[in-house]
Amino acid sequence: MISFILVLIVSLVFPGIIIRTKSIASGRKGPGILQPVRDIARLLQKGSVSSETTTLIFQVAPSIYLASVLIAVMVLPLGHSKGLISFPGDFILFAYILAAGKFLMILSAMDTGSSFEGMGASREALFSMLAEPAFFILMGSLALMTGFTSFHQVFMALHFGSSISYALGVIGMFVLIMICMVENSRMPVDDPKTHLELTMVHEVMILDNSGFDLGLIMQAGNLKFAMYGSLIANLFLGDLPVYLTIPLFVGIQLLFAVVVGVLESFSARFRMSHNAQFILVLSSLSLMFFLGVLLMLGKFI
Amino acid sequence: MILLYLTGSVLIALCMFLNTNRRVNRMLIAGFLVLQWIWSVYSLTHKNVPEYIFFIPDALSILMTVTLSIISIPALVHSYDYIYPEHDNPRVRGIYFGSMVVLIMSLTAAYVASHIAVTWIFVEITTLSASALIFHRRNSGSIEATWKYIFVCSISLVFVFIGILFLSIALGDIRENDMQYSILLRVAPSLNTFWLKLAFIFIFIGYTAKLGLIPMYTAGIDAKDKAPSPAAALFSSVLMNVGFVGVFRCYEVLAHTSIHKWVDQVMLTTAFLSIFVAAVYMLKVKNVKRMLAYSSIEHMGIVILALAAGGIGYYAAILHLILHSFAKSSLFLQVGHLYKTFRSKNIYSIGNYFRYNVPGAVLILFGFICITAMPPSGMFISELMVFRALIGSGYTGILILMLILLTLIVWAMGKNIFKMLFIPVPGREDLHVEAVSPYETLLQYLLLALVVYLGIAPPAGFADLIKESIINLNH
Amino acid sequence: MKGKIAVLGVLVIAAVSSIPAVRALLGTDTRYVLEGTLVTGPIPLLIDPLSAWFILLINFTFITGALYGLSYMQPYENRPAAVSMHWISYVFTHAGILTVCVVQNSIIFLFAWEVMTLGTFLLVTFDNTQARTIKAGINYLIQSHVAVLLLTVSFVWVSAQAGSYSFEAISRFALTRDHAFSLLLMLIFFTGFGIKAGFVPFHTWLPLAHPAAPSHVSGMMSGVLIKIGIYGILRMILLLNVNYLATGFFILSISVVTGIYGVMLAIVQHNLKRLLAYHSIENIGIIGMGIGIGCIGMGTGNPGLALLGYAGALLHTLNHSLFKSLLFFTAGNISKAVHTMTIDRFGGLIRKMPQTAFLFLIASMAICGLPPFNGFVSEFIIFSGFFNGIRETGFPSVLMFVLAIFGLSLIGGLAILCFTKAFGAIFLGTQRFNLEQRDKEGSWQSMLPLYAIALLILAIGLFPQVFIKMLLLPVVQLTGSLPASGRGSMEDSFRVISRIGLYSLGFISLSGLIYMIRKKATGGRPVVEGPTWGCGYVAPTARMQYTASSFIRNYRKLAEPLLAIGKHRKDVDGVFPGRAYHETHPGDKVEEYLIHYPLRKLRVFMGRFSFLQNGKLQFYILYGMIFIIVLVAVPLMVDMARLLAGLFQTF
Amino acid sequence: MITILLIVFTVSLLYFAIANRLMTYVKILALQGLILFGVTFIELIEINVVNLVLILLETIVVKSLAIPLFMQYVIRKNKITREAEPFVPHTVSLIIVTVLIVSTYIISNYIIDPHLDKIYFVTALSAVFSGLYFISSRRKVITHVISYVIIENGVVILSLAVGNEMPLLVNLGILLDVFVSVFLLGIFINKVGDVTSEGDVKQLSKLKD
Repeated sequence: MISFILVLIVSLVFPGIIIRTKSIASGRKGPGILQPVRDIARLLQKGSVSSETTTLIFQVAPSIYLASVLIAVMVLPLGHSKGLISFPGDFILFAYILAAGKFLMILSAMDTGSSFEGMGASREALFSMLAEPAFFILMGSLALMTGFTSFHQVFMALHFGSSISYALGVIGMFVLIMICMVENSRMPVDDPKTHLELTMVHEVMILDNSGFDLGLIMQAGNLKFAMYGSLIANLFLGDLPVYLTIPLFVGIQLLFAVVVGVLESFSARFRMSHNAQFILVLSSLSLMFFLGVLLMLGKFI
Repeated sequence: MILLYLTGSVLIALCMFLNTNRRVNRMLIAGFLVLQWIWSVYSLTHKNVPEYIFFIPDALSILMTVTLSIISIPALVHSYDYIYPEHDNPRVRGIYFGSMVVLIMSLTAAYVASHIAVTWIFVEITTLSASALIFHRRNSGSIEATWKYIFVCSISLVFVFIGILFLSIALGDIRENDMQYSILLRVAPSLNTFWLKLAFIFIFIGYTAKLGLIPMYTAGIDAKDKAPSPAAALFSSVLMNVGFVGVFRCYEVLAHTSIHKWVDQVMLTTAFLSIFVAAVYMLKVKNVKRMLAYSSIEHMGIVILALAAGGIGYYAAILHLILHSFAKSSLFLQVGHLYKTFRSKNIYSIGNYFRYNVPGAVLILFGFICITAMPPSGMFISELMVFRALIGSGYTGILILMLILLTLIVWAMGKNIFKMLFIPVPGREDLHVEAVSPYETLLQYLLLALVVYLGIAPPAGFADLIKESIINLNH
Repeated sequence: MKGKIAVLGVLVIAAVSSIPAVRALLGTDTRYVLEGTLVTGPIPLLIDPLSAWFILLINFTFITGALYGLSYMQPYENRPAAVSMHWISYVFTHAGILTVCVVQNSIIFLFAWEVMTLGTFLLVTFDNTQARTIKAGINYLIQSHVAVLLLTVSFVWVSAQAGSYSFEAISRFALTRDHAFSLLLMLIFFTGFGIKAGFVPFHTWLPLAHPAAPSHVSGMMSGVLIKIGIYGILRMILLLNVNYLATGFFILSISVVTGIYGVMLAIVQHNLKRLLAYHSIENIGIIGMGIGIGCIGMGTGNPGLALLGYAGALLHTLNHSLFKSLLFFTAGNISKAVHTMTIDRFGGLIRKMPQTAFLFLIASMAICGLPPFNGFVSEFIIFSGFFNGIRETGFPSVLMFVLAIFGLSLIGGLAILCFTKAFGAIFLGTQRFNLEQRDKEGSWQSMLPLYAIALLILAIGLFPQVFIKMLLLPVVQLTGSLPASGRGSMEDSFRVISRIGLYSLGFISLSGLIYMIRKKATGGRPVVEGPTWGCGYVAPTARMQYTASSFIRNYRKLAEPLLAIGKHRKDVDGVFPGRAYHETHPGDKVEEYLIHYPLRKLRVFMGRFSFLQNGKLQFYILYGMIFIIVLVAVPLMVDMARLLAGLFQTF
Repeated sequence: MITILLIVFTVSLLYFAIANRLMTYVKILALQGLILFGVTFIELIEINVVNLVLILLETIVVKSLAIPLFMQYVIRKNKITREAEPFVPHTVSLIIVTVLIVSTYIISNYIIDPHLDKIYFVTALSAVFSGLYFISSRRKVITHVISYVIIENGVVILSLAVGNEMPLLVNLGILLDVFVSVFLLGIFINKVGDVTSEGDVKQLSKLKD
């Protein structure tokens, strides 16, 4: 419950912080922290332009997308307090719900019959497809490490004791961050700033959405950011008391946002054709994580 | 009784040669069928009662005779449907039916004969009468086929005779100079194996001409191709059985001697090679009748394989033999219709038979299922027993190779059959033929039904007869 | 008319068989022994929960298939003979499949099996004046024949050892003989049934047979026929209850390969039905994973694992039979409307046939395993099986499991890619070629069974607990030889599953809510209709939109080394370029190397011997002479060799 | 005496191998018939009249008169060229036939059998095998028939080698069969001559796969 509300709140400031960081990094006086939220609010009040080729799918997809993200957020725990949805294997639901939303977004992009959006859709489908094994193997190895299969229990039982476990923590965090970047199609994979349709992934998918729908989609994107942020946070919170967790959580989220901003302003985007390899690297990294866990538990016979 | 039967049928044959009237001819046919059945029933009732010195209707001969009598009905009946709507020349017809009768008669006698030389004589007579049937169409192709058939068969029968002579040399050692099978069975263990081996080699190779195995199967293919379909139906079923009877009786004798193992190995090799050759040509031939002929080679290979494998294989061999006779003859009879429809035996010029003659096409479909031993064909049961025998006697390697070959054969046969049944021939879509009445296919359906019935639910009497006919081998 | 009679027959058979099946699922098995004949021996019939489960799903698919077939076969009334044969074999196939599920005597089992095979063969070759169809049909027939031979050999082996054709003989075999033998037997059985089920590398008949067959037949085949293979494997595992661990590892690994390979090839297909066929292979892989987990659970004596595995496998069997038949039926609607199956030629069909599009969407989300549909439930069970396995088993199997997790998640992602491609290219966007449209949408009679299936799909997705309850007995039967301690873990894992349905419901209602809000909010606002934003280009044509092939181009580049994709291309060149094109022909490497290549070699080898029947009499005689001489000479040679050996020994 | 006759018989086989005119073949047949008569007459001198008559019929009438004359008639009627035209050169066939004879001799060494004098055995088997060899090495149909008769002669000698003779009836049947088959073959050569210009086996190889 707490986590849900917190994520909702954080999601409002998250993009603002990123943009702020970037502007500072590039020596500009950027917009206010809440500017993105204002944009979304404005969008929500606007009318919309829609293409003749589109059909009902184009209309419903954004709502379902947002719903899927919200459900996914509900799964997340925070320290002692479970998420709204918590049961053994809930992260499977987490992944598949997100996939369902993405499925419809891809279809809505195809619905416009535009070559650019098709391009974006195909990239989105391929990349997220490649990212999924990484996530599952990561969760599998966490399950192996802790002996539980729900976010809440896993994170509760997570202890970092030995030196190897710190290494594991770093790897896990890296994988999670990168998955987050892929899912939100941010920096190393895709750059929202470049307004060249041929090189974009997510932005080009939603070229034709406007007004309320666009607002929904953007808010969903922000939520996703915060969601992955909270995953990373949970990785470190463990079973601290609540009065510690909440500030820690917020802190980590903000730190994450800053990190993303820094990353975006000081690194360059991959060539589109290299993305696939990069994402596959994540899977192998998570395999490393798994082997590390085996080593840690001494399960090698 | 047997003398009555022989003389009677010879007389009927003579009348057929002489007579030119169509109705009389039909009556003669009916009369002969009655005679044939009387004899079968009589032999069934007087089992193992010696007829004079040279004949004993034992279990095997009874099985074979009844099979023959069953198949001869559609063969003779269909002879009218296929050949005599076109050129109905009384003389040719007389010769045809006359030699048909002589063929059936001599087959019966050869089954029943209890003296190795008497069997030989009647087998030789089958060669002569069969060649008359092959020659029926009197064109260059049939002449060639006839020529080859007579020549190869005569040579092979000379082999058989040489074999018999060696056997009697072997008998010469002990003062026993009558070559009844019963006596041979009794004295066999004490005979000189050198002569026995020689004898077996010659007899076996001689009979392969009738049985349709390598090395002498060659002429039989041409014969089945060129003979009219009803005759071909007999050739590919009961005429092969006579070869089997010859081999089987000899095998019975040798099974009691010290060279039993050697005999098994020889037969195993031959049978396997025959299946291989059949597969080779199955992949090659484009002529329906020749394709069926090669499939007969394959099945005879399986039969002899079963015999060599022993155990339950003995039972399987005879069962498979009988079922194959029914299935194959029914297919050949249907090929007669096919030929009537398309005026060709070449697969390329036959197509979409399903459109012109539905019952016939369905029959070919079922015939294909039966002959390739897919369930519910009864031959599936017999092949199952063969597998079991092969596994039981430790010939697993042979079994695997055989399965591969059988699969190839099914594939090749299936391609051709379904091409003929379904895919229309370009340029011949508008083919106008007189519709074949479904009744003409009825008898063939009955034969196939027999295959299924005898395979799945054999009546006790039938099974007992088979068991009794292999009684000498289980020792 | 004939169709109606056939439907009646199917209904009667279904009714007769369903009653005992339901009773079995409620806990009372039906046993009956026919006395049989000399050959077969007694024929025990048995309807236990396992066969009951399969009987029910078979009946459902057959009924829907028949109802859909009624309208599908309308255009062919001008071929009465073919149509009647089609319906006759449809009914026979139904009877045969049910018999296979019921009978416990190997000979009758093989008979029923073959009746089923031949029936389906006739169904597949309905459009039998096409050489292509016949070719596919024969391919199917021969591969099934190989399967039958393998089954026959293994049954014969059993009967030769244990002396009976009844199924108990198999378990007796397993008990009395060495375990290595029963493992070998299991492998032979698996190969035989695997050909039917379409496990890689025995899958090659599927992608040929399905496009050739009429749509309701392909729906039926891919819905239930290949499941019979699964049934056989489960039955054999049940009978040969030894060395589970080895079997489990084998099945799990081959299933992972099957799943990945199937979906990898599915993506690059151009023919819709071929694509669906390859997806059947993929789903067989998923089912196989479930079975593998189950076996490993049995082997390691871990009831919870076994239960999850078997439950997932069985449930996915049902699910796949539902959404796959629905997909094929909708494909049938499409092919009836526009007479092609080439995905790249469609486009914008959703306007012409909205109902079909809607049903196809549901089915494709289900097959991707997305909530709130049934595919998600079974994949969830299998996934949790994997995670339990990782938690609770030792080192080697852990690696196996993590590979399986990798495979299954990859499969899920690729499936999404594949079906976004299919749905997007077929139904969305604008029409690429103006194909002549016969009828917009099928009559309500033809749509009715489709809606029924869709309803069931959604029902399983939302209320899984009901079906899980039905699954209880079969799973308990499969894990019968384990201590009942694991039942508890089963209970709570099933409680979890019932909650999944709840959350899916929540998902639906939440998105509904948001959509409502959207409607309210944007109610009064202006909505400007305009052309799709062409990024500045003002004259976009239908030909410009992303095609299916271009949609998967990036993937193809990745996967090319693993697949055999033939390409023909002509690039744009010169100042006034001519017509440029680029074609890809997805091939199947396994088929090439496992079937075509050896077959070619074999034929060449056998061709060498075709000089024998050369028509020359001299040769015919020579064969005999050579044969005699060999037979006479060989023993003499042996004797001489002995003689010489003797001589040498004397010196 | 018998030995001499049999040796002559064997030599006739060698002569057959190198002869190159059909008429010579026919003459050889007649000669072999006479030899057979001699052998049988000496061998079976003490047997009853009926059997003797039978043997006479079989050897003199059929083998040394009827068949050769008939062959001659066939050759004339079909205007078959007089040369034998074998596939293989005479020297080779001579060598092969010799080898055959020698090998049969070697085989006969393996026999330990008091009731059989091996000279019969050797002659008979060498006749049979060289007959087979002639069939497969000659081109003309007529030569096939002639070689077939040679094989038959070998068989007769073998049946003499068998100490105990067949029952009368059987013997009769055998005789009948040989007779019929040979004449049937002859008739067929005429038929072949009708359809094909020349009694040559080349035209007779259409039926093949």
